[in-house]
Amino acid sequence: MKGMSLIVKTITNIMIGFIFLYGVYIILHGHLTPGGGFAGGVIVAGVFVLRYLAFGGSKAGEKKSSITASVFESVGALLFVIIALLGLLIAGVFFFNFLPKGTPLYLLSAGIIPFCNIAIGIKVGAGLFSIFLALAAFKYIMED
Amino acid sequence: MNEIYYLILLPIAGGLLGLLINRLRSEFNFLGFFLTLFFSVRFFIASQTKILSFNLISFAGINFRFYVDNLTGLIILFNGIFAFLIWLYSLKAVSKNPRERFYYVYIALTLAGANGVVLSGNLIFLLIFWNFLVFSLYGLLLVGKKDSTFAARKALTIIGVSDFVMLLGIVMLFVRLGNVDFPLQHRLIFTQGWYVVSYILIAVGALAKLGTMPLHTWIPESARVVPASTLAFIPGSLDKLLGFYLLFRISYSIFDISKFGGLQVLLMIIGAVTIVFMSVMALLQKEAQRLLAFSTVSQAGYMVLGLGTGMPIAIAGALFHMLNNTIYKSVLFLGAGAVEYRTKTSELDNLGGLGVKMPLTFFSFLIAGLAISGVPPLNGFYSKWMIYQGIIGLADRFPLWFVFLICAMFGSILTLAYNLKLVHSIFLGRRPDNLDKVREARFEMVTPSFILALACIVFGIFAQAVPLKYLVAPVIRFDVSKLGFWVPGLATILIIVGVLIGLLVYLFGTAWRPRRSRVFIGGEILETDEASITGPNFYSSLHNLDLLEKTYQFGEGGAFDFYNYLIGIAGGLAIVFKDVINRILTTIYEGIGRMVRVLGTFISLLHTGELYNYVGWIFLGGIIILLILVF
Amino acid sequence: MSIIPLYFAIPLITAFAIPLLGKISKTLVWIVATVVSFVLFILALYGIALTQETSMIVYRMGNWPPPLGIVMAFDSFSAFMVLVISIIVFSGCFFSLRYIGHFTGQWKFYTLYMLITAGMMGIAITGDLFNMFVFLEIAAISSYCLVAFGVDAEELEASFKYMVMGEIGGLTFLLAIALLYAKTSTLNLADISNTISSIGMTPFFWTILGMLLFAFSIKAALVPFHTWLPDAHPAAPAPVSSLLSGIFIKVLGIYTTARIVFNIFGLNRANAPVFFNILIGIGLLSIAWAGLSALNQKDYKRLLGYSTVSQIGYIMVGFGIGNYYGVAGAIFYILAHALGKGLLFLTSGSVVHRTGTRDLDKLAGLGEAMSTTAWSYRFGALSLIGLPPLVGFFAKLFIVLGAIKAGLLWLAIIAIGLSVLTLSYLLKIENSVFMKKGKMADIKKAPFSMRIAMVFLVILVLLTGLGFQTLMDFLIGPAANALLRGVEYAQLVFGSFSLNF
Amino acid sequence: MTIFVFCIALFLIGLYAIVTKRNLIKIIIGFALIEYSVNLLFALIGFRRGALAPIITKVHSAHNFVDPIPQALVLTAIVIALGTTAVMLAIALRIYERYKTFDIAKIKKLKG
Amino acid sequence: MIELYLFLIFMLVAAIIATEIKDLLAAVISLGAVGFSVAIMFILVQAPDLAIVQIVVEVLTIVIFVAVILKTTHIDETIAEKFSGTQVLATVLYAVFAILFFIAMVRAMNDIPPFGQATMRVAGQYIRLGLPRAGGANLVADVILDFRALDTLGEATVLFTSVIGVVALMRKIGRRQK
Amino acid sequence: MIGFDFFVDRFGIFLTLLFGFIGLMSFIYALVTIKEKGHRLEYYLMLLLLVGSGIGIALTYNLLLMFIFWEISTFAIWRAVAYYRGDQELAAGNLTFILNFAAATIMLLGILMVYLDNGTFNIFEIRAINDTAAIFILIGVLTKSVTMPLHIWLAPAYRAVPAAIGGCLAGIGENLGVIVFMRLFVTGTFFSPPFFNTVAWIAVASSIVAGGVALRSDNLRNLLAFSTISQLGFILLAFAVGGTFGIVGGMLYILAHALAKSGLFYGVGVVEDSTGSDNLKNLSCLLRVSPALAVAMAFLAGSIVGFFPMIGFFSKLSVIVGAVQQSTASGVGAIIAAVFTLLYNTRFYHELFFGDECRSAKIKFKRPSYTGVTVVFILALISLLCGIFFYKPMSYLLAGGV
Repeated sequence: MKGMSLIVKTITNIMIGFIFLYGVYIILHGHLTPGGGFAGGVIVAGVFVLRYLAFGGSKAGEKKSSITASVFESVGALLFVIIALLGLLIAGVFFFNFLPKGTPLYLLSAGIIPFCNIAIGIKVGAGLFSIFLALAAFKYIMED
Repeated sequence: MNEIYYLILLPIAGGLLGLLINRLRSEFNFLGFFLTLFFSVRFFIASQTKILSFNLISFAGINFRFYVDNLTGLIILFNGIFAFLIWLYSLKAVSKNPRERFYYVYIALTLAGANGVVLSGNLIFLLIFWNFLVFSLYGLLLVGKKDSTFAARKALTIIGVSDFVMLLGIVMLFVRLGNVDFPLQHRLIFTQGWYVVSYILIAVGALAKLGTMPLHTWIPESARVVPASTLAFIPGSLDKLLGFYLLFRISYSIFDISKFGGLQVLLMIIGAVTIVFMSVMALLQKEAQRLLAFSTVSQAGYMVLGLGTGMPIAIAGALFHMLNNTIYKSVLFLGAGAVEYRTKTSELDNLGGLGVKMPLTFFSFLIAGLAISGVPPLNGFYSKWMIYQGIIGLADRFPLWFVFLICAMFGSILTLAYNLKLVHSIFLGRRPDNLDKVREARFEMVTPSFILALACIVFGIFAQAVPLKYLVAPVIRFDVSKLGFWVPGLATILIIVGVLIGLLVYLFGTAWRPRRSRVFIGGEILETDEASITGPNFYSSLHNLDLLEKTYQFGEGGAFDFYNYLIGIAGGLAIVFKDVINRILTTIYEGIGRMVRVLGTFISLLHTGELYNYVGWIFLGGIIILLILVF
Repeated sequence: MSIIPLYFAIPLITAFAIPLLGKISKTLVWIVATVVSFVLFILALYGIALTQETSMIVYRMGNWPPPLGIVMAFDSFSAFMVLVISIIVFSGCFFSLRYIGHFTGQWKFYTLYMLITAGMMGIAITGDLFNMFVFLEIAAISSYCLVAFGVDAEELEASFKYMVMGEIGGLTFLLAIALLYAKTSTLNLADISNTISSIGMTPFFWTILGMLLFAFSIKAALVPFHTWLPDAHPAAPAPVSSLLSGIFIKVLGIYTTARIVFNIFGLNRANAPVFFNILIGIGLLSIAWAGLSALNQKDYKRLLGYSTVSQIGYIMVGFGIGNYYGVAGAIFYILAHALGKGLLFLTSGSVVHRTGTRDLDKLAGLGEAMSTTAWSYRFGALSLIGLPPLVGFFAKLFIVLGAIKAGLLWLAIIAIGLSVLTLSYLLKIENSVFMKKGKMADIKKAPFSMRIAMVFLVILVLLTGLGFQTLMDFLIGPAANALLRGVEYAQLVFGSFSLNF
Repeated sequence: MTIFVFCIALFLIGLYAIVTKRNLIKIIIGFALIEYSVNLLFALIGFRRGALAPIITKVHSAHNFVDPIPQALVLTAIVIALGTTAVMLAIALRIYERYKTFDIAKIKKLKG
Repeated sequence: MIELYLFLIFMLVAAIIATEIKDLLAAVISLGAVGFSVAIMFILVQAPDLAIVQIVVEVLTIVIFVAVILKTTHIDETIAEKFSGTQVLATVLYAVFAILFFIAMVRAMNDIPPFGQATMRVAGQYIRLGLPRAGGANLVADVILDFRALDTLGEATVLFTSVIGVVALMRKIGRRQK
Repeated sequence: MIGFDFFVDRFGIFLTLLFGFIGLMSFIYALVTIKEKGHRLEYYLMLLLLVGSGIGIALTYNLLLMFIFWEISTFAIWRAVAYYRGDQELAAGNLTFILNFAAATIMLLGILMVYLDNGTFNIFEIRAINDTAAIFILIGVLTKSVTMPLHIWLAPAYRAVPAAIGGCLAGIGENLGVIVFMRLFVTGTFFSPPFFNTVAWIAVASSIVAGGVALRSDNLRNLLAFSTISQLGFILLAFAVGGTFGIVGGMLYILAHALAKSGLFYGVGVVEDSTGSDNLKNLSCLLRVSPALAVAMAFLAGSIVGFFPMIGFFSKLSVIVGAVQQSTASGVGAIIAAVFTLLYNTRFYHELFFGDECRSAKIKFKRPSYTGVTVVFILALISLLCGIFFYKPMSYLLAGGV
């Protein structure tokens, strides 16, 4: 897929960082403000989508990014489950909020919730980008 | 009383050993038959003085027991004699048959079975041996010409069916009485319908054995194809003995038929009809063995008739007639067999003038023929005479008694007629050229018939002195003095004188110089051959009699053939069963199968593969759920 | 440490890890998946042992008491379902080694396979309505993808149709959850049960129940909601077909229905005869309709698909009878059908693997060439037909016993009479594939791993049949009692001792 | 209550699209509509007049919030909807490639 | 809350347009209109989390839709075709079902608490316990990541599933050639 | 519900010995006739299953266990019928399996009703069987022990089955139904005269009609099939009328029929092997092929008909005594059936071994296997010995206590 016009590319270049940052913010403040891992993750995915739409991609690049996305998705998901399992290991209860709750209304609060948000953010961002890549960019993802 | 076992086991042992060790067959057979005969005689003698019965085993309410009285002894004796004589005769007569090996076994088995039947003192025990005889009969009939199988099948079918009928009768009796030992202390009087039914059913078995109409047809059928000895043995002698025995047993040892007129009349009708029709049939036959077969059936009619009267004298006459019949019918069959043995044919058309060539055979044949025809003073006359007397004695009970008498006498006349025909055709008349080299039959074959022919004479002339006194009277206690005005001794002398006079007249008149004259028809000289009336055509003119003609045609066409009816009815039913009932059932099953398949196809067609169709179904389900649950 | 969450956590972790492992080695993925499913099997057995001691194990997620947090309510029925799931998953997984070798993208297959396992496990043990929906969607979406895994035209078509119908059901379920939440203001099943008993059997009650029945009937593929199944199940790779037909629809459709009807809505034949008669009616319709359709099939797996619909009808009839025998029979039938149909689909897999076709007209004479497969087929089919002493017979036996006991002799006659249909269509495969004389040149035996998987199920079919008394005592009976307890379920969830430590 | 009924209407429109439209994309759109309607219904159910969004800004503020549970559920539901839509689209895409059409009436190789 | 009704009516109209319009792109845009309306309504019913998620998801959905449509065709050529018999039947069945379902729903709606008066039996506990026990200020986050974290795990798994599924489905060939 | 629920009584021992012997004969016969390499083992397996299930049914007192054996035997029969795997064989196998299975399911219903009424599967503890249950069970019995309206599977099955197992089918498989009938209804405490009368009449009607069909059948195996149906009518009649004679007669009949029919089946198998035809219209004068076979077959056919030196006579006699004890009419019916038996057996035997074409002698044949003929001969001999020493088995059974 070829990229779009120069204007789009330029603006994308400028905006992309801000959007990414916003996504990260949404993820990190998920337990304090509206939004959370999922919304933030979608935004992060949006960054990549935007970048891809604006600049296009080579076949090799697509393959590489899809693999990367897949790895990140797995890692995110594993992270989430591992947090849950840590509860099981530490307190004997699955999904036990084993971390200290911290000060309410501050970033470092609510125990595992922020970490869960981060995991979900990674997972969703990578996953949705994978979907996008699969459906929109690749003609097909060649196997093996 | 080991002799009872010997009587049954010895023939079997002899026969089987002979079969297994072929080399020593004759020896074993001889031992078997002879020893049996020996024990039979001993047994007969013993039975004259005591009546005995004992249980073999008994379970489930059935006593497997032996019962021995005078009648038993008598029949055993005759069984033994005939078996021995027939075996003797067969040694040469059957020797060329490929299945000869089995023939002797069957003879032996038949003897054993017959002895068993007679010895058994319980109807069910009797039935066992009775059944056994079917098998041996079948085997015996198979030993014949190649198409004897059909006759065997026919015999098997008829006897088998009648056996089943008899079995039913016995079982009914057994179930009702709980005990079918005989003789019963109190003979059953036909007070209940069941008794009548079971009597008739058992009688069917006995009559089938005797070979009365309508169960006789296997006899003439097989007459064409089996050796004469077989005929002499089974339908000629043993069957008569056994059939009469059983009929006698049920009629007078278990039931008391003389107290029930209906059954008497039934038996008498059967007897009379058999006599007349079978005599007519015999009259019109053109083949010696077949003629004799009809004849033997016809004679059975006398026994049934005699038994049916219920008069002691007639019963004794019937018993006597049975003995006589076995004797002279054996002679006739054996004689016919001897002729066939030498001439290789038994068609009357091809025979003639053998009297010179085979004088001994001729003699015994003639004696037997006269005896069977009831010519005094031979034994046949005597027994028939007793039967007539019995019938006459019924006059006060049955208004139509004379009908039976007429039938019996008419039958007697016919008997004479066909015997003349037979004798003439075989031994007299013109001898075909190809028979010039015929010799007298072998010694083994002649001896039995000669002995029996002598017996005919003895039994006739010394009827009161020998057979009635020693054989019949112990069985049926009747008053010999009631025999009426017939004095056999005197009569014999008179008859002998008359015959001598007649012979003299004949000899001096025409015998040496036969009168020859030319025969003209329409001015043409006719050759002698064409003009002479051959034996078989003696009674050709009878064909022209309307009634007889029809009867004969019916008879030849199988109209009286029980077998044909049976096969026809069974076949018809089978068609109904197979092509209607079974077909309908099959169709129903197939229909169900087809319906299921059609339904499956239809439902399959509904699965169109269209998504909206399927979604529509889902909504249909939703509608149903909503309608039922919510509304 | 309680093992309850492990039932879904282990396959989930495996699923998440497989994309990473898949980059390393394909066989490794299979080994991991097989080991994991075997571990699940062991855990399931342990779970059975656990439920022998206490009738209900309540596991509180995050240590929140019900109805605040999500709880796992693990009773005998759940334990039973978990066991059956693990059996089928294990055999299918073992079978896949060579079978999936044909396909591209193997690690994706195993990922989806583990996900569907996790989803089913979750449904079977969860005590929360919405959680159930989520697990149901996990399982459902995995199944959609697995059905289309071969990405041939028919498979995609089947998958799409399946998805459309399945999602109609799923969304109806969601709508029902919404309404139920609006009314009861809770999502915990036990809590809903408590609340709903105060509502009484109003039209609202019946509407919700109707919607749930509608949704689950689609998932369970009961006639007339069944049309996706004969397309979808044959389209999937054989181990997946085995899984889908064997256990998937039962967890998604039957287990949920039973759980909700008996334990949550507290229905029984006495207080809701109409509803139970509907179950019976749908069941009978399924048996007959799908059975007749199956008679007309020319495709190995499609026939089996219709057969599944037909067999599910029996389970529904069993639940519809509603007394102890009926319910026990239905539960037994779940096991019997899982083993039997799982086995049959595995045989179809090995036949397809060796011959490359599923057309009954083209297949012939494999009875000698592939004797293990043929005998496996026979055992599976005979078990389904209900030939003693195989397990299917006893399942049917109890259903019929229940029907007679409930005074529904006509039902017993029809239900058992219709098993002749089962026999007829299963014989069709037996005849045309295994017994008919014909030339299929150079067919080799099924690969070793496939045979092991099939023999494993055959042994189970035999053992469960022969040991049916034991099964009834330790597995089926308690499970049936768990259902027949009715709303007592709620007290157990709230009041029972929880095994968290 | 009326507002709920509107949601149901949307639900039925979605169903309508599924059952009457023969284009795969339209069918997927129908699903999307149904999902919206259910999500919306959920959210509406949890609404309380005059209440605030369930986000605590001060530790000891008055707790007059709308119901947070439906929101949590809808969040999940939205994601699930996204997942199903993506899968459906992927299948539709592949079907188009195989059958060269989106017409469901022509996609019926499997029948009987 | 008249605006809710207005939006709902707008949504209905847009939904009908989305189903009936011939151009698929236009249909997707109409769908987007519905989706954004939903997002706005989420805001109106005090659900900012949902609104955010709905917006971003809607964007992504539409992007995916458009991507698919661009790869295939954007004309719905079936729209004008005649209904086949089975389709007519299905439609009729649908109509009956819809009417019955609608009536049933209307009756059911009478039974649930009216709009704006949620019962909040369990939710009240969440609000009370959320901050002290779970620690998150965003109660929705508390619910989805602590009280009902399993749902979220499930949700993530669903997404994971669909990702793997989509990737699996987009393989060019499904089977190796022998 | 179920356990190792077996007991041993005289009937059981009797049947066990019989089935074992029939199985042994089948095994010997199969050694030479079953030659398929591929699934030869399957034949032996099915033989074992058939014998085993027969013995199981004979020895168990648990109804459920009985049913299990019942179905195992159905399975074995199915495999055996479809053994040759031609289209016809498969169709026959299907029909056999489907019909038997359908009937068995209905029977199962009956069994379960009995269970629910009595709370036990133990046949000794069953106190009452209501009529519906009895009829249901009867349907299964009638199908397995092919009786007329439910007989449809037998003829195709006989045509399809290998002769080796056909003998077993006739000797074991079809007796199972009547054995169950005896165990459950006759020796139990259940008694309902109308029921038994109905069964008796069904048996008689079936026997007569099947006899008629056999008379018209040209195909040897068809003939054997309908002959079997006809004979099983007798056995069923025996058990239906009950009583000492009925039961002992039925058991004896099982013995007689098993020996004779399996012998005939092997005989027909030998004929087929040596001439390649099984149609009476193409066969005649086989006496020349094997006289020993002819003799043996004569004994066997005689046993079927019920002539004395064979055991068939006593079984038939006992059955008829039993029947007449109950009602004379059924006895008459049995006699009519016996007449049909006589007719078709004579026809079959004659057309096979003598026949019209004997003169032309145009038949082609290869020498029959000695083993096959020996097996037939042994069976005939056993029939004969049993008949001569009839009081041994009979008193053994009588002592079994009815």
